[in-house]
Amino acid sequence: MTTQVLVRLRTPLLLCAIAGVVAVAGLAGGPTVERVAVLALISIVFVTGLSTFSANSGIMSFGHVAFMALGAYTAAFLTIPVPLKGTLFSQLPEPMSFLRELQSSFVVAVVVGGLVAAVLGLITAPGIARLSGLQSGIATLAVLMVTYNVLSSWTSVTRGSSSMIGIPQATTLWSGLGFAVAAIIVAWAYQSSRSGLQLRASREDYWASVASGVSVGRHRATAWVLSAFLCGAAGALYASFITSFNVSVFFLSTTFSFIVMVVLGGYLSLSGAVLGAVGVSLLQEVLRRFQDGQFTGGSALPAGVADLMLAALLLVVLIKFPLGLMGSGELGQRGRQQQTDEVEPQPEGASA
Amino acid sequence: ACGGNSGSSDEADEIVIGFATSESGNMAPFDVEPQQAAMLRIDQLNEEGGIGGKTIRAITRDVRSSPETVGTAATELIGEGIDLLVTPCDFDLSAPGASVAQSAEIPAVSICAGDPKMADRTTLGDFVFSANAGSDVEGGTGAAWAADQGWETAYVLQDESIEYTKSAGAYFQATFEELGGEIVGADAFPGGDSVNIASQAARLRGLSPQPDFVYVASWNPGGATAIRQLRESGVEVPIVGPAALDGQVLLDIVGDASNIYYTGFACYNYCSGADSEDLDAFVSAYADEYGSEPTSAYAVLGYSMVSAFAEALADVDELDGPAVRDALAEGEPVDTPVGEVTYFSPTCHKIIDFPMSVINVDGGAMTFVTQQRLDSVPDLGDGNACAG
Amino acid sequence: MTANFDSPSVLSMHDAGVHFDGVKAVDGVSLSVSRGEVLGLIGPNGSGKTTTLNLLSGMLRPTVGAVMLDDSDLSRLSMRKRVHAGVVRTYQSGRVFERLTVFENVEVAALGAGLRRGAARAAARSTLTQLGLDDVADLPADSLTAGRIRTTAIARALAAQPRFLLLDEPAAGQNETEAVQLIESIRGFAREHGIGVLLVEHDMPVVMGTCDRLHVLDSGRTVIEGEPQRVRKDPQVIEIYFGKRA
Amino acid sequence: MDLVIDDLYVQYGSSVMAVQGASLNVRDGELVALIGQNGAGKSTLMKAVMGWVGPHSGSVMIDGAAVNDRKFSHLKRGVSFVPEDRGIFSSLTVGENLRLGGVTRRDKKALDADIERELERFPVLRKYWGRGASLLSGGEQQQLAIARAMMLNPRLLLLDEPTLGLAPIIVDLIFDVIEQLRAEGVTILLVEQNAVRSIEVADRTYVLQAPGRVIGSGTAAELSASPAVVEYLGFEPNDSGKAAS
Amino acid sequence: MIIEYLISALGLGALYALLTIGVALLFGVLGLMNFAYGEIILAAAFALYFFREQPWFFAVIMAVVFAVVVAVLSERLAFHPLRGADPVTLMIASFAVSLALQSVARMTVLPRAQGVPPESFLSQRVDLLGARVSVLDLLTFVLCGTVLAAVAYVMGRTSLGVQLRAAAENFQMAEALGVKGNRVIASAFVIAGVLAGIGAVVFVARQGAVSAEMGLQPMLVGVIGAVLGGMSSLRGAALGGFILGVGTATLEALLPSSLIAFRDAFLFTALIAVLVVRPQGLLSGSKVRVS
Ligand SMILES: Nc1ncnc2c1ncn2[C@@H]1O[C@H](COP(=O)(O)OP(=O)(O)OP(=O)(O)O)[C@@H](O)[C@H]1O
Ligand SMILES: Nc1ncnc2c1ncn2[C@@H]1O[C@H](COP(=O)(O)OP(=O)(O)OP(=O)(O)O)[C@@H](O)[C@H]1O
Ligand SMILES: [Mg+2]
Ligand SMILES: [Mg+2]
Repeated sequence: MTTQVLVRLRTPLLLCAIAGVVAVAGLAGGPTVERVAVLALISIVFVTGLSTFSANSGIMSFGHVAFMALGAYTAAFLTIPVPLKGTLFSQLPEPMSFLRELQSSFVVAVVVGGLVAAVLGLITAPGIARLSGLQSGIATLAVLMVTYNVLSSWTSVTRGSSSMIGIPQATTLWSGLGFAVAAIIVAWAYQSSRSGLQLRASREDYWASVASGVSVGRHRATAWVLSAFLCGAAGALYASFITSFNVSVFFLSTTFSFIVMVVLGGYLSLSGAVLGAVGVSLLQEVLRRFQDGQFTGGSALPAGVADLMLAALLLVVLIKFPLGLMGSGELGQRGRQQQTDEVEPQPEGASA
Repeated sequence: ACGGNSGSSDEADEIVIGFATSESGNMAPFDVEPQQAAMLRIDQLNEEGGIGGKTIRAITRDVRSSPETVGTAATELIGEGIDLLVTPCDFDLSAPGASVAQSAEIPAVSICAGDPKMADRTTLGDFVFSANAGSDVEGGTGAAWAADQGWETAYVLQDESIEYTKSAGAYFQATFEELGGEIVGADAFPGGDSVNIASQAARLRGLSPQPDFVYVASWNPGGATAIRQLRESGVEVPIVGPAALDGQVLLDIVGDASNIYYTGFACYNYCSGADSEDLDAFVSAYADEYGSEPTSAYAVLGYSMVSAFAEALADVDELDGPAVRDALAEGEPVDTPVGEVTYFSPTCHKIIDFPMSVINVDGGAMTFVTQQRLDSVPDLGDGNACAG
Repeated sequence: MTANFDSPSVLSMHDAGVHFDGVKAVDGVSLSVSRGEVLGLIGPNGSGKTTTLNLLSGMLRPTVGAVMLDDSDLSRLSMRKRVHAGVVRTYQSGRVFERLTVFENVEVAALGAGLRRGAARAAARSTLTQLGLDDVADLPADSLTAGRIRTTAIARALAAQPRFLLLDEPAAGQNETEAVQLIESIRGFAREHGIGVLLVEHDMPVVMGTCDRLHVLDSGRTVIEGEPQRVRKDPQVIEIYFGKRA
Repeated sequence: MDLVIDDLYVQYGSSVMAVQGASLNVRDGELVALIGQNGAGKSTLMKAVMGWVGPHSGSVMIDGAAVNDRKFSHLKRGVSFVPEDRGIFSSLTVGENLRLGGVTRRDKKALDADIERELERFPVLRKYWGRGASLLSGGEQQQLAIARAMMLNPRLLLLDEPTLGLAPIIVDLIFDVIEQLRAEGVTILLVEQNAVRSIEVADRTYVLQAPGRVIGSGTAAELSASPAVVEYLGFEPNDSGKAAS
Repeated sequence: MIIEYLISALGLGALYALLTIGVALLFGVLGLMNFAYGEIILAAAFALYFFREQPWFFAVIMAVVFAVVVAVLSERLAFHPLRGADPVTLMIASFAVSLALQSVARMTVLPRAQGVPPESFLSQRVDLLGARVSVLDLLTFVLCGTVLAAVAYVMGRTSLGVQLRAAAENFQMAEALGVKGNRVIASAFVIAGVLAGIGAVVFVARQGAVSAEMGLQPMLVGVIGAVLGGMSSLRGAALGGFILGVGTATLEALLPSSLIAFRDAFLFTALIAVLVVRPQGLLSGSKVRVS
């Protein structure tokens, strides 16, 4: 019995260790590497959040960046120094003017950022609970569209398309690591919880899960709200690291780059998400340096090659491993990882 | 572009400028030409013996239109010992790089950001500059020119998509009213890549009497599309717009439409009538170097920016950050291909008196109308440090 | 396992009917299953057996008639609520949770029935033991052979704490020996926990050997209900179902 | 049509070797049955004959030509297959499924006649002609799958559990059809769970044991002579049924 | 005013319907939610820009050719090796294709937005019931109707449609029955390419601009319209696209200018509401039994 628990604990331990390695690399590698490492840790927080919903429900969400945005804006409201807020939010409508006086610590901002995102999660949960498959994917996209549109147009509160500035830099390697570890533990705990197990059953077969008495909607909603919280926290961490941000960050291109991480690693697996986040962050940095000619002794690659290579890599991985590198398995667990077995070889004659 | 030769050379006789700009990604069109023009100017200066005897060395990093990468690239460049950081043409993209520079006390100059905040020492910090006039100046200049034409009533068609367009619209409106004009109506559209302003056009056409002109506060290509749709739906009055409409693409999109004006940075190759030897020289030098002429007037901003650096740093011996910053902020007039321009002042880290070129689009051709300068930016109460 | 013996004792259907695009798939059928008995539902292909099962389990709502659990009307309850009331079904095609382990497959059903974690694990473990699936408990379900996948599906249904179990062709694709073995273990389970079983099956040895009563459908209508041996000899049933060879 | 399988090994993915060294042959005009427990590798063998799974080693030859050769066309050779999951196209109607069976045929008149023949045989298909095939009941789909396979006028017919989910009376019908086809000279390889009956109708039977090994073959009498086979099957095959019919 | 609004709303609705059909076609038969559809449109739009000096008709033909080539290439290189993969994998692969095509376009032919001058006969207006209606709007309408009818005919009435659906559902079985699977599936991409080409012609005629990012908007319209209308029914998809277009135009006409920036928020809230009430979309496609 206890050995079984230990075996199950291997996954979160290994994942936390990976986050630890990222942090140590950042520590050892100088300021540039440190930046990349912190961003990678923030990505870990985000993708564990995304994967809490996607991996367990099997529904790919395009909307989680909306939660990240709310987290970031919340952190901005809570941590920008009061005097600066006075000028930044001079047009704040009366009922909200208390925001101008608010000031909180970094950790509180991250938690509140997560909570605010979770509120949006709660509001949208009834809809998400009812929808499956691509319809659900499109609904999550709609959540992003609405959030983005409101954030970029409600100028008096959000400063619209104008940047948020002056957020004190508080996310460091250590706090990033701390939150990444916390996020991994939360995500793993949910995945092994009874709600997580039932949700994964519904991912495998909706009708069979209903016939087993699983209330799919309730578990979907639970995972959705929890993942909203984690992604909101990631947003607050992001804001407190980058110190100024613009609403345009929280839109499709960011959504897609997170999806690339999750899908490369394996979108049905928490380990896949974490590995994907670390791997893609690393790859991005390597490609960036490649493109700037840092490896080739100054002869820079044509601009844009990095994007192209990333796309090509994604495609190749998908063709080789349709469910990403981890498939639906977890690090440290026995059993299958990528299942290529299912793909029966094409008869040679067929492609003639 | 220049590669990153990070070989250690003698600090004293070298000025190192780091470019953390977008060579790829969706913001690349805004950065590539100004940066190439800047490189051109650097080469020219080096041939003439550098700045105050120091040669200029440029290091470039492609930030791939991503704000996170800007910060990383800036960190890396500062690690390599640059004296001055050049950030992208866009405020939002510049900001993460500028903040890194600010904390390292290295001046960061956006190559052409038009957002007034870029010039405000209190927002990102006192080491942050923009080598452009800004949307406030552009909106104001458009209003000043329109008032000079004797036009009294204006209609504003506001593109809501980005800060630039919103601020250009707001400052146009304020300046025009300050100058005695009247805004007889305003409408808005969401902007972006898919523009459909049929109903806005219908509302405008229903106005009687028609306004003297319409100010389209927008950018390309959506702004050009909006103008095309206005004309197609039968709106005949003159149309005025800001510099972001500039470029060959405007001509292509609006086709044969006429009576369109915008306040651009310069009038060259695809535009005629400026008759400026300096501009012609710039264009041909650029074409010689890169094989084709610049496609928008943003290029000249990059070129002039390096001239401004040269002017400011000519007498600076110690290249430490605060010294460079103070030298930049001194505000000497600089000779540029479009005329004399005062870049920065101790309170306002951008250009106010930029001689905007009013350009007329008519029947598929662009012609230079006149140069227009704005005396001062009106104060909208939004904390614009350069106002008043 | 906590079979609750003082809970409902009869699952029944009264004059229930449903039609699709004009075809009356089930047309005024009444039947009932008591706890502890096995009712066989047979009939030609397309006679409405699976549809009847769908009506009982809540996959479909009857357009006329009612589904009752003792005196309470289940007709408007969702499938999930009916599971909680003790009416559990299997599917003709197995439908296991392929990427979960066999143990998890069964645990989910126990959780779905409302058991707490510890109780669910215990229930899952004992169910697996009874059906002889212990050795594959930690394997993902999709790595099993077809026969064991089917057994897993049945184990899952048993773990959902059923009072009534609706089985759709559980023995299809099994050879005689395997089929009889499987049905025997279901039978034993049902007896032990007092479960009423509705068995849809075409495999005659299985049907004749297991069922207490047979209910025969044809074109959505009841043909006859009664003792297996009596039904077997009914000329109409032979004509429409068993054929000459029988 | 001659089907020769020689020392065949088939592997799924990198670990599962589902068939290990099976050799069997079906001579022209013969009805051969293939029986064995769940997971013995029967379906895998069928798929290997169709070229759906490649042989790891060994060979599958039809009339002397290797089936996994690029140029081999099952269609041109008249090979027709009813797979165990039926292979019904659920996005097509019953009629479309049936017509698709004859998609390569140019003789539209004759095709219509063949369709008519199957509709006579399986009246339920006529009843649901225009309906989505996935809406049919399990047994109805099975009938559709068999009817569709007949559209090719096969010379070699591969049937994987054709009576799965069918009512006894239809099972009889299917066996009648099989015998009728044999009488017409169609070569048939039949996989069945109903071992007694398969042995009964077949000229010869192969007994397969997991993982895909032939442990015995021949007529009922020959099979009952092998203790291993009898033990595996759990009963002693005999010819009585066949003699009776 | 009202008639003008109506015409412009109907015109936009027709354009959106046109864009939606192509997305729905590939989804309905192949289960492929094709994010690269936008880049197929981009290819066509680029042809319109590249051949802008040539006669308009020639440019249109080249646009369709370009779109078909890109569509078929994407099938060969990306979707063919992924045959039978799950819908999410396919969707993400299409996204990778989209990214790749976009960055190629940006690196080579379209580093920045380019204009395509208006075709004078399209921008003409005719008087209809006292309103000035553009030839372009009328043309969009006719095109949309024709295309919908043609695609519905090919998919529903010809053997190609049947073979296509069969090959998409179970490739091996279809091939065993004599369907030339690869050829048939490629033909679906050809049709989608033609649709994208036609869509691009109308889209570019309205916008006048061509840029590497331009595919995003039409792709979103297509995907959202298809889901809204009911994913596997072509008529439903066309209806979904149409409603999306009319909804957009109506919001622009009705919203006060202070709220116009929130147009998308209203639109997408409505979309969520519709999906929650009717998860299967407005017209749902074929039913599948659970058993
Ligand atoms: N959702 C549906 N839509 C249309 N027709 C249906 C639907 N479900 C069932 N039918 C029809 O109703 C009839 C009864 O189907 P059902 O599946 O209940 O038969 P069955 O008795 O289980 O047959 P089998 O023994 O072949 O499984 C069949 O003719 C079938 O085609
Ligand atoms: N796609 C697959 N991937 C991996 N293993 C497989 C696959 N298909 C079959 N197998 C395995 O190969 C072995 C043989 O399977 P096969 O389906 O050929 O058996 P069978 O004799 O047809 O059994 P049944 O009577 O249950 O149909 C089994 O152990 C099965 O688990
Ligand atoms: Mg049935
Ligand atoms: Mg089999």
